[in-house]
Amino acid sequence: MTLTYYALTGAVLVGLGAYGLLAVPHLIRRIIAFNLMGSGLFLFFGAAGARGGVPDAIPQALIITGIVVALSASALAVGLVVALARRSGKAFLPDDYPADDEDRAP
Amino acid sequence: MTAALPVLIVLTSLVPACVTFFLAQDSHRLRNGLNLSGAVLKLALIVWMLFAVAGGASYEATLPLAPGLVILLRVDALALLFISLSAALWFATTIYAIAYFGKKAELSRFFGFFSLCVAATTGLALSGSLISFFIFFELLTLSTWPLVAHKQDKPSLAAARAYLAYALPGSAALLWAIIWLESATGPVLFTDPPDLSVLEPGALRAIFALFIIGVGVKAALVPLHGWLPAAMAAPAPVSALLHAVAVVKAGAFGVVRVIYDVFGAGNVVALGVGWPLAVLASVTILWGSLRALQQDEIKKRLAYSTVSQVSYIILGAALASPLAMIGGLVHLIHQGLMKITLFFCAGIYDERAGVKKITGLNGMGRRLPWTSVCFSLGAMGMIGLPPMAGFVSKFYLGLGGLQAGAPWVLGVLAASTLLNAAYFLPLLYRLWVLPAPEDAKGDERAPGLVVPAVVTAAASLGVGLLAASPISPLSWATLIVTREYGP
Amino acid sequence: MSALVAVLTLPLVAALGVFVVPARLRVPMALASAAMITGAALALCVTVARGGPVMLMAGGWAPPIGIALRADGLAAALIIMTALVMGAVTCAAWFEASPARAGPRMAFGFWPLMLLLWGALNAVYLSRDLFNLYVGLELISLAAVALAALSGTAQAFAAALRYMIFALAGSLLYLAGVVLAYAAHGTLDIGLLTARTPAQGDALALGLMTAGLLAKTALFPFHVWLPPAHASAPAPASALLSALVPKASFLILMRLWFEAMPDLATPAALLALAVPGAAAVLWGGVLALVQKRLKLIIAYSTVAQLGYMFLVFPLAGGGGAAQPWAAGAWTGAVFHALSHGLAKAAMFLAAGIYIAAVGSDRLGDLRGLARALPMTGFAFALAAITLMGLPPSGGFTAKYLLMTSAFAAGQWPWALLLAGGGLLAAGYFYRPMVALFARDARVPLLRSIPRAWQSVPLVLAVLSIMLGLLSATPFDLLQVGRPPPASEGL
Amino acid sequence: MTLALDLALCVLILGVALASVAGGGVFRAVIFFITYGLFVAMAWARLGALDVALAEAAIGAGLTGVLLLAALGRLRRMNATSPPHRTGLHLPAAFAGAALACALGWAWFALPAPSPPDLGPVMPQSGVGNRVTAVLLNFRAWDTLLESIVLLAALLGVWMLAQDKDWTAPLGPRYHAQAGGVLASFGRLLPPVGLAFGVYLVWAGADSTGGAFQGGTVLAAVGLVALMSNVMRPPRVSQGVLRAALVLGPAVFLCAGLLATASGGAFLSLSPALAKPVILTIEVALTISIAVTLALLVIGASGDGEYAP
Repeated sequence: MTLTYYALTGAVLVGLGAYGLLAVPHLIRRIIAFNLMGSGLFLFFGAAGARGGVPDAIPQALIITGIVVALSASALAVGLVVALARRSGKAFLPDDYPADDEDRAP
Repeated sequence: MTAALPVLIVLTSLVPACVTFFLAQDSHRLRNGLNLSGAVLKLALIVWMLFAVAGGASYEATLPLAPGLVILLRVDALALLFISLSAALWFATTIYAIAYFGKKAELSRFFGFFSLCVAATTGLALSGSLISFFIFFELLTLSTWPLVAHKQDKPSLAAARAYLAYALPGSAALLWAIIWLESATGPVLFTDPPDLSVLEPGALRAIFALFIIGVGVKAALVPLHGWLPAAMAAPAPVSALLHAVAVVKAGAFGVVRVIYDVFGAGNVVALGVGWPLAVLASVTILWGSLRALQQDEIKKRLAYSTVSQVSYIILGAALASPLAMIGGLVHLIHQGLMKITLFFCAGIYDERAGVKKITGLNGMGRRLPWTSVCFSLGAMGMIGLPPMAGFVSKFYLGLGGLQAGAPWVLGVLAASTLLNAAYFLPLLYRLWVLPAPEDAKGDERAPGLVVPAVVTAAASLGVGLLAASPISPLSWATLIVTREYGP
Repeated sequence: MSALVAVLTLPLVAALGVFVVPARLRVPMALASAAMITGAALALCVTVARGGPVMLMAGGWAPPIGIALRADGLAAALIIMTALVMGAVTCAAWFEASPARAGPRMAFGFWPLMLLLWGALNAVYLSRDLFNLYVGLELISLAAVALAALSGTAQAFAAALRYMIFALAGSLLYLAGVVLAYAAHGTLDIGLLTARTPAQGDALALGLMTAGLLAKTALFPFHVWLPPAHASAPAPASALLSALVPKASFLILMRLWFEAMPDLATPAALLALAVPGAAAVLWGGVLALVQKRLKLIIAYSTVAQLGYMFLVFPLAGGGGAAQPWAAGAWTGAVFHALSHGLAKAAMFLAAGIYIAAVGSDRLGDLRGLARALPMTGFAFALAAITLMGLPPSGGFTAKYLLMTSAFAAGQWPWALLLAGGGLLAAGYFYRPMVALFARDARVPLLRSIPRAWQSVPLVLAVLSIMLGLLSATPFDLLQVGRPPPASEGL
Repeated sequence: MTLALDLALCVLILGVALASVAGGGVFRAVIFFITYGLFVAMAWARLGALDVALAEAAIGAGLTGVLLLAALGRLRRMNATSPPHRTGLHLPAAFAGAALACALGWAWFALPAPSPPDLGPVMPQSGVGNRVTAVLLNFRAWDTLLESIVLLAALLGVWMLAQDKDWTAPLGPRYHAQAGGVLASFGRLLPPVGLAFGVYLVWAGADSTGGAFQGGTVLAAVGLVALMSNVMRPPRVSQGVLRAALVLGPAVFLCAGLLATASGGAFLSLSPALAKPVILTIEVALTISIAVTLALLVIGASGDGEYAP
């Protein structure tokens, strides 16, 4: 029963994170949402790995790897948000890419 | 050797093409030498092969790409007929083009694509399977485009765009037809007609229609002919190439292949698709002539004349009777010789006398006598005056029509002859009868331009006069029909 | 040292190397390692072609405890294509990412990013472990996002962020499927999953993994991130992003649907994969028609061209896998991936030369450039021929194989799509060609372009044509270790 | 009783998660997220996964939280505008999220009985006693090697976001700690303690809870405090030693793997006799690289300090 709680919590976190990643405009919040989605998924995975009585070590190792990968991705994303804000003064994505802007190509 | 020879014949133009692209613009001698020696070598190889094939030899080379996708080069009599024409005319056109362009810019590009075009045509003629025919057909499309656009002015670019706009959907239709057919019958080899009974007659008719659309674009079959008159914006050697050496000929040749080597004449008759094609060809013949009548630019008039004349070949193939087929095949050669003469002359009038419109031809006969004689010979051939080459073709076509039980063909031929006369005779009248205007100028001091015209004019006269001799195109066409399609 | 280990580790070793060494050694080291990796890739291809698939158990542990790596014909073909593209990009970047031209930042960072991407791609091509594939995909995504942001403009940052959001969402969806697969079957190995006892949640797992990978492959309607990201990156980076990166996630899709869980490939599911592909061909083509910048045209063309690859699913998957035409469709789709990779990289590198020459890639500014830079114009034209699927090119071989299979399978609408897509491609590449070959006033070049640089895209474009002329060898290579259900045919 | 505790923990987790996605204010969202990380670490402890709990607390909550806070600080200093309006994606996004949650929930109940691979028989050959460490550094070492390179790729990506003019500047913002202030004293006190704790985590990881990633994170935190309190100068990209420290871990890892190949074994294989010393060597090298990488990831690209007060 305990495992089910955590698994379902994980499932809800994944849904919540997915919603945030898609719909929240502020980019820092989107990064938070991505982390929620990831850690919810890991929680689900951990609960599934603990079903056999003895916790399965492989999911745990994979989750640690996953946490580090998520941190790497978050760090790059945060860096991009700061860089975008420095260049454009905005902490959100302009709605549409100007397909034919006046800027010369790089 | 039997495998190497067809490849070698393609390489005689492919290698000069590839090398020419990388030559500097001002290395004229190297470029000209390369192209001319390629053309001579090709002619020599073909003559050798003519004798060998007449003696019963056969040549074959294959390059497998993927299952079902095999480039197969094979020499048969029909292929030889076509490549002899294109090789001979390539030689003449190369001499003409060297003189025509002189030392203008972008010649490496021009001659590169020009030779590539001929290589594609040669490959197409030698193709022994449908898919290799298609591959060379596309290569021809692509290598022709830069030639049409060569001048890079507005009309040329528009013409080039029109050319692609017609040719690419045509190719798509052709590929569609090929794959549809081959998915049911397996790869189609021209030596070994496929078993069509695996497909419904309805599907077969649709496939036939797609084939005709595909090759009909190049053959300028009405209503797919729009690109050809527009392409007269290109320089005269390109027109020669389009109208006589390669492009429309490739289309007509394709129709012949499709009818005789893919479907088989019997199936075409049985499916009832022969006579609609014959009617379409007849409509094209008449429509082209009527439109030619309305043009006052020389090259445009000639272009519409091509639309009309090429359909003689298609008419001959579509009627599917032996005599009609002889007429059609021999017209492949005859029309090529006559039309290239006319375009050479039109180019000379333009280059040497600055004349583009037919009104400018007044009194030209005395100022440019050699050119005007050649032009007149070509025009009379087109009209079909005996004993010119055009007469021979029309004679066989008429007989073939009767043989196929389609006497209305005689009417079409008669009407077309009248129309031909109506749009060519006024030109001859202007050349020889009307007086020249006061300020007329122009000369013929350009042997590189005039000699090729004289040679092709003489040839078009010769093939008519000597039609009965054993080495004439007529004899060869008869050989093809009796050997490969005869009962 | 076996070729497989070399292909796997050399790019990573080289990436660490160029990261550490002083500036003057960086480019020589990158060039030397590119040559060595290409040699190793070639050796691997020869080994696979001669002796069949090569297996490696990383750490000596067999699945389900360890990770298996396997080089079959498909992996070998993608590895050699990647090596060719990377080699060309290395040569182009030698000119384009030089400190004098691109500044010290790019001269430092481009090389390790490129090599990391190379290593990650090879790792993904070879891996048989679903979680290991996830780590590899993340490495690809991070390197690719960094490459997309490299030019440092606000547009590039915005485009890279949008790319990143799709990539992250895609990774997590994929990972969710992996989690479900492991939870149900206790293994992550593709080979062991083939022999699993089917479970209720398998369809969901496969669906989640597929959805994630589609977002990463930029299949319509997940394509919106691709054109801005590919168009705003520096040209050598665009070449990598467009030619190589989507192929990695597509390869995993093929592994999942043909190898791990072929039993779940119902006709409806396969159709659901191909229909967005068809929409991508049409929509990407239409949008490419209206762009005014060369790089955007090329990028939208990528959206369209990626769509063709998905025709493999209805033509070679599921119950149809045992049919005679499946082999043709399967090989045709991979051929398309290969020839698109070569041709698209050639195009972006050509675009990079134009931008270096005139400082812009707007079609209006490119008029008449073919005269000043004829080799580049020729390369662009050859690459366009491949992408239009005209003979004799790799693109044509792919199109022929796919069309033949479509007819043989009685699914002729796909053949119609292939024909129509080719015409659209002709349409959208016609405009840049006309601009390049226009006879306008001579454009003054900002800088002269060395002939060696000009020849780089030409070599790639010629390779994409040669792939069609010499397609028998790659065709045979691709048959090595092809998934069993599909090998009944031909 | 324990059931109620678990239920309460789950409710708390969901509550702070919801608050961090939908609550007001981005700063508060980050604080909620850090809290969330701590709760989740507790959940991991409840699930018996202590290694994961430690990793989640150190990396998931701690380091990610610091990263986000630092980013918010920079955004505030450059007066970046927040989004003017809400995007129109809410309904479809909510639908997609709900569908995803329901699908996973359903999948949980549809899972067949677990069939994990049995690590028992192979553990003696792994060279370490902690199963998680055995999986990370021996059975699935290829994953971990790639992962250490992922970290490097992220740092490289962050560095490349600098503007060209700032490229040679020191990395990250300038910190001005008051001499004799709390931070400065903290900065002198913490490093020795933290260093000891970090080294212990790595050492212990072989046989009980801990490991290179957890230890590296602690060391990174130490480094960050030292930077903020001006005990250490911010480094520059051009420093060769710094770059060497960054690649040390992956390089040692790769060398070990290639040496195994050269001596006739499989790539990355370890003979049982040598497994423990080799794993420890790799772990030490990885810890150094991870610590430096994580600290540098938080401080950001060069020139990020130009807006610092």
